[in-house]
Amino acid sequence: MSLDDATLLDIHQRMIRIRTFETEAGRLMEAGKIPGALHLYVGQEAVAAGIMAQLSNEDWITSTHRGHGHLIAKGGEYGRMFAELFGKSTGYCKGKGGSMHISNMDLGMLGANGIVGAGPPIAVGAAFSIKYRKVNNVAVTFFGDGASNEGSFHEAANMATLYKLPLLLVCENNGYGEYTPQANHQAVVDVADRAAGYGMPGVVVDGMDAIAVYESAEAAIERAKAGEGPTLLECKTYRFFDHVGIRGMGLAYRTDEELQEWQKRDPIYMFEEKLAEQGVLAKEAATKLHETILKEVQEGIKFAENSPDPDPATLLEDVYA
Amino acid sequence: MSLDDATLLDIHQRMIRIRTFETEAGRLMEAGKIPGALHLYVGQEAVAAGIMAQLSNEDWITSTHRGHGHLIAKGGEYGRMFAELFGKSTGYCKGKGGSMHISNMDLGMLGANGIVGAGPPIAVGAAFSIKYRKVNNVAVTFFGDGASNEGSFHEAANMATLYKLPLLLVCENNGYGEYTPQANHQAVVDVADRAAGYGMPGVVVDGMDAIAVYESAEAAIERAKAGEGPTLLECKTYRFFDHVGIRGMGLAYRTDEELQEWQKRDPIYMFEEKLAEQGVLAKEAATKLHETILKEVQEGIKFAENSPDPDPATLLEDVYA
Amino acid sequence: MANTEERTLTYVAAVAEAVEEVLNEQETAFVAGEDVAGAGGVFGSFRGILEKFGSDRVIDTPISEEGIIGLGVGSAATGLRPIVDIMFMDFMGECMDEIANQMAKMRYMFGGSAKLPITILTMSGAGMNMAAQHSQSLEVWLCHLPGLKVVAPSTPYDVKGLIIAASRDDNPVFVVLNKLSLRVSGPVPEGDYEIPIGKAEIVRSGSDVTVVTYSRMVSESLKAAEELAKNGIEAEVIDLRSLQPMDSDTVIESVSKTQRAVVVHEAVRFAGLGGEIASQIQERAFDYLDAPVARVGAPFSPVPFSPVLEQAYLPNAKKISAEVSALLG
Amino acid sequence: MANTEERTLTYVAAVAEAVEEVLNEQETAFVAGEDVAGAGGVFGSFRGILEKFGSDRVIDTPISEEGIIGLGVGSAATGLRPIVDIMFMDFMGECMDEIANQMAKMRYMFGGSAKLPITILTMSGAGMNMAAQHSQSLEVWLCHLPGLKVVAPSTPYDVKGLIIAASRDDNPVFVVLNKLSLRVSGPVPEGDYEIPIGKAEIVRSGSDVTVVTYSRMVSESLKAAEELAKNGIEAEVIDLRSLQPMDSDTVIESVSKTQRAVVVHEAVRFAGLGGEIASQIQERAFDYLDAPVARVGAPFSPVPFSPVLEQAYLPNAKKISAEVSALLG
Ligand SMILES: Cc1ncc(C[n+]2csc(CCOP(=O)(O)OP(=O)(O)O)c2C)c(N)n1
Ligand SMILES: Cc1ncc(C[n+]2csc(CCOP(=O)(O)OP(=O)(O)O)c2C)c(N)n1
Ligand SMILES: [Mg+2]
Ligand SMILES: [Mg+2]
Repeated sequence: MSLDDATLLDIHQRMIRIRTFETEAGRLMEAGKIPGALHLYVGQEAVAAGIMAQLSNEDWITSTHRGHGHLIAKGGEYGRMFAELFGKSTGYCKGKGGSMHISNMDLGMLGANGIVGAGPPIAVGAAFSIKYRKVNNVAVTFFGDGASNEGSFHEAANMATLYKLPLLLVCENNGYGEYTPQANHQAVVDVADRAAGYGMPGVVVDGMDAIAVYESAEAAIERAKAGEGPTLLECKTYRFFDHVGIRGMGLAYRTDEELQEWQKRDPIYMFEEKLAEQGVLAKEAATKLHETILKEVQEGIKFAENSPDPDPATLLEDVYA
Repeated sequence: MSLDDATLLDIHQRMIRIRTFETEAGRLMEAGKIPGALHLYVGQEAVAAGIMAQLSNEDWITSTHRGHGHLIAKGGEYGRMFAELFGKSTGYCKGKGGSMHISNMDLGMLGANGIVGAGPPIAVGAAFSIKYRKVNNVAVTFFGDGASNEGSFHEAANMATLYKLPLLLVCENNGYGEYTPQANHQAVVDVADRAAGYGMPGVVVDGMDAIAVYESAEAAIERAKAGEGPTLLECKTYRFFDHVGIRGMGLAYRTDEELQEWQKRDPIYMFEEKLAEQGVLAKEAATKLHETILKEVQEGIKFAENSPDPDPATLLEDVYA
Repeated sequence: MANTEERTLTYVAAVAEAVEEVLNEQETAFVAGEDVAGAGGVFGSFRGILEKFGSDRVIDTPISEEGIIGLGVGSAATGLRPIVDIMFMDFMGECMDEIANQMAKMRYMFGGSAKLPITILTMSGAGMNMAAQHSQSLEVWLCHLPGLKVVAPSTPYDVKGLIIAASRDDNPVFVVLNKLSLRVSGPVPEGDYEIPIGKAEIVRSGSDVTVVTYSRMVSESLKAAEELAKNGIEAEVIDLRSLQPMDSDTVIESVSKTQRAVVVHEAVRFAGLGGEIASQIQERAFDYLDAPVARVGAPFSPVPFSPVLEQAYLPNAKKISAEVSALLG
Repeated sequence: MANTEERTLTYVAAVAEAVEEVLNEQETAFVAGEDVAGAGGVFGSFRGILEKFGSDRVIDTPISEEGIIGLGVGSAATGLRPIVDIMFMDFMGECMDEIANQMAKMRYMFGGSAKLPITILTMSGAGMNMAAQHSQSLEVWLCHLPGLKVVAPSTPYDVKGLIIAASRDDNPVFVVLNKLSLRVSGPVPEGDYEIPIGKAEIVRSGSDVTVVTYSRMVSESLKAAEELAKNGIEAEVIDLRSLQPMDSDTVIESVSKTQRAVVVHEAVRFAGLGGEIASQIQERAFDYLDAPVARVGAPFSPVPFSPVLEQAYLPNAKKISAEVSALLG
């Protein structure tokens, strides 16, 4: 652990914020309080936290249908996020976007996205913009193993290397696209193997280990800012909940044993073990932190619950600038 | 040269047929006798000939905007082909397709295609069909270096390996996509480098050497028929004429020196040198063959010229079965 | 189960039953799409199909819509009869080239030598808080493309009959399903039957106004008609069923009788299929019309997420009856 | 060169001049597309632009339409003002997701927080024997999508003014150009001027019938009007210029006067934009109409290659005047 304590604590906190927010959101959805589809990020926290700990609001990210985790890690406020999930007027998108389109331009978050694979080409645009404006920033595009089979990923990867754009292509390989295991959607095991075909480095990293994620991202960001072009970073991870919601449709597409094996490598648990070991944060302090954050999250829920629905008269607003 | 004489002569003849047809077609286009756009194959003959010499009418191919060469190599008749280029009713497509859609289902030729990259997904379907029907055939999809940047290539390559389809993905890398040199459209030099990312072999072959093409295709076909899946075969080649027509738009996007360097490696010239060397075909006999074929091609032109235009009343036919 | 007349199925179960019929009937038919095999479809449209027909004929694909349509086009052109699934109609944007430039045109471009018996299933419509990218009704994109056929069933009965008809057609046929209708039940005979593609159905007779509609808006229109009847207005409701080819004759005949027409669809009103229908009505029944042909459709905005906004957005019985009343008023 | 009134340019040169104006005016504007830089565009639309503005601002892209639109969306959302080129409108099938689900909806889905000042240039139309995949007029796909604006200039003057207006608009604007018009010349003032998006123009006054059209069909309609005038029929011809938003008021006003209307476009008639226009006319001017609103458009087939068939396929002055005559007859 070469990272300083402040960074470690920062990463830790981002992970807990996600975990707590998502668990509460899942609970609310199953209680019928959140309309529509909700794709939860629990299990994958190390990826968002490890990377976002290094980004500023001027670094742009594109996200996926599983986007709350990214937004929280990028600084999203619980209240406005829950309000969006509830479809309230105080939500980040005034209730017009919901879970699948939650976004915040001020935080450099170019939206969750309901279309698998739609993010990478947009991130290419953001990275191009950074290069064009000659600012010292990066763009990061998150996408899943399933998304790596969309043509859009391919086009974006090629353009990013061609123009040597300051971009990180982060594949969160959680082993499934919806209910289809990776082996049934692609013949390769490592999505990172695709990097060579575009002329960029492909790195496989343990996506349950926030420090490993942090360090590989750090190198990729350095490379990007040095004008050497993009990196494909594949984070091997797992989602602890179902594709949609917590329990989802109850399909038997993966085994309990598999889930349990991965849960043993819970990114937060492992991280806290290390923090305690290294004397950075005692177990009790960690527990305390979980409680504090849970309270904040619950405040957020209250804010959202007490917020008004959008006025139907606003339906046709925001279509055009 | 381990190929038997009959095969060598067969390949040779296919190349001359293409060269002669295309040169005449180009001439006719520049004389204003062929409407629309015409993308000529001259320079790349070794690829079509080396591969098609091994295919039967039950092996399916998809082609590109540069499609006449593929159709001739697959057995297309000059007369019906010229008739199609002229838009005559006797053309392979009754004049409805023209150069960019020339096709013949009986010969297993699923069409030239005006959309760059549209062929590979269709070829996946043809290969799937072969596998489904449990017949001992293959599908071959031809596409350019430029096309290898379309998302459709990516999706097709992934699906082909996933289902272990009997497919050859043949990239005819002629160094340019229209007027854009390869270095300005992708950061890799070998498109074959993309194969590993799908889990299939990627082979680079001298696309000016018909025997080299033949032999790599032979191995790939064997593999495909054995149920081991697709191969990405990259043939390094060059087009001797412009992107459209012979002289084209006269843009200075490549140098005369470059063209001349490649012309020194003219696939037909090189092949004939070898044939003579090995005593398979004397130079005079080759010259004779060129003349015979030119006569046949000219017959074809006459047939096309004397063919009637389509009856305007047929406009709305063939939209539906 | 003997009395087939009375058996009911849900809309989604009718999809699965139709697919089963087709796979039983046609050896060359297979199903491919995202999560259609292992999961039986995310809407349950293919539940049990993998178990019955095995993984050679029921195929999970990668998330590669262009590849999926290409699989359909290439396998159909070479002798198979694919049923491919594009989970949400909104995802057509990913594969419009293979749809518009390959599937729709191949036969014509090839001078009639290729045959493309492809059935494409896809899910349209809003009302489930799925927001802007999972709620669209984009059928006009397809209807504008010569070479395609497009049907849009409103009931479980029509779902089964139209899917069977589509699968027997030698052309590409899009079966545009509706996700808010999935749990709706209705009578569905066992065994096979076809609903002819290109035939509309008069689902309610009336003398005062003709409501021309399709898909889920049929039930909303019928509800509106019941409301209107209370005020003495008798609406004739026509379910187009098939959008391309379109049975304009049935529509014109009805309007010639009622002398008034309202066209209703869930799709965005501007540049939607309603424009085509309304235009045809006034072209062919101008002298019968007592009032302009009215159109009900979604307003000019993406589909909002918020339930409150989505309800304000959606066409419904109330808006339809208001439009009819205004027309007659 | 002082007398700007009389200077003429071709349609395609007007594109290049407009792009030059925009790049001069806006530091954040850049151009990207296939062969736009080195080759100056395959139609010559960008001739000389690379030389004037350099390779940082004029960018050749790979053949990756989804990537190109993504480049536009992502760079626009983060502060640039991209001009992207989709060589042929037919290729939109490759990038309809980024167009329909991202570009058109991002602002709305984000609750108004994103701004997408993107200008998209693309080439439509048949008549050059380019066959089914290089000749389409698919503007209705775009016009049906809330969040986009769509313009379709008919003259060099409009080309320049509309591209400049598009580039100053903070929304995505599609400039649908026409390839058969490329060599047509017309007066084009030097310097910058805007043609307001959303304003139609009456290009010929007349009292007997209103012809509503856009793009290349404006000149065909004017030709038809001259023919008709010989028979004493005075047609008013309206060039919509902007398809979304559409200036229906100008159309309605004219039809209220002429009491007859024919809508003309090159796109396939069925489910084309003409249906929207005709529907609006009869909705808003029903009481003025002496006859049904007629529509002229392409028949229901892909665009054929053969010159003979393509001529039979294309709407033209003769078909327009025949339609008008039939209407008045
Ligand atoms: C273009 C498109 N196709 C299909 C879907 C339906 N869909 C939503 S999420 C998903 C799986 C995505 O898998 P992956 O990229 O691995 O992300 P994960 O859900 O595992 O995080 C699918 C198929 C979609 N939203 N968009
Ligand atoms: C989807 C699509 N985009 C762009 C074009 C225009 N276009 C026609 S040929 C061509 C270049 C193709 O390059 P490559 O694949 O290398 O084939 P080559 O012409 O070199 O044989 C382009 C860009 C097209 N026809 N289709
Ligand atoms: Mg996944
Ligand atoms: Mg090339």
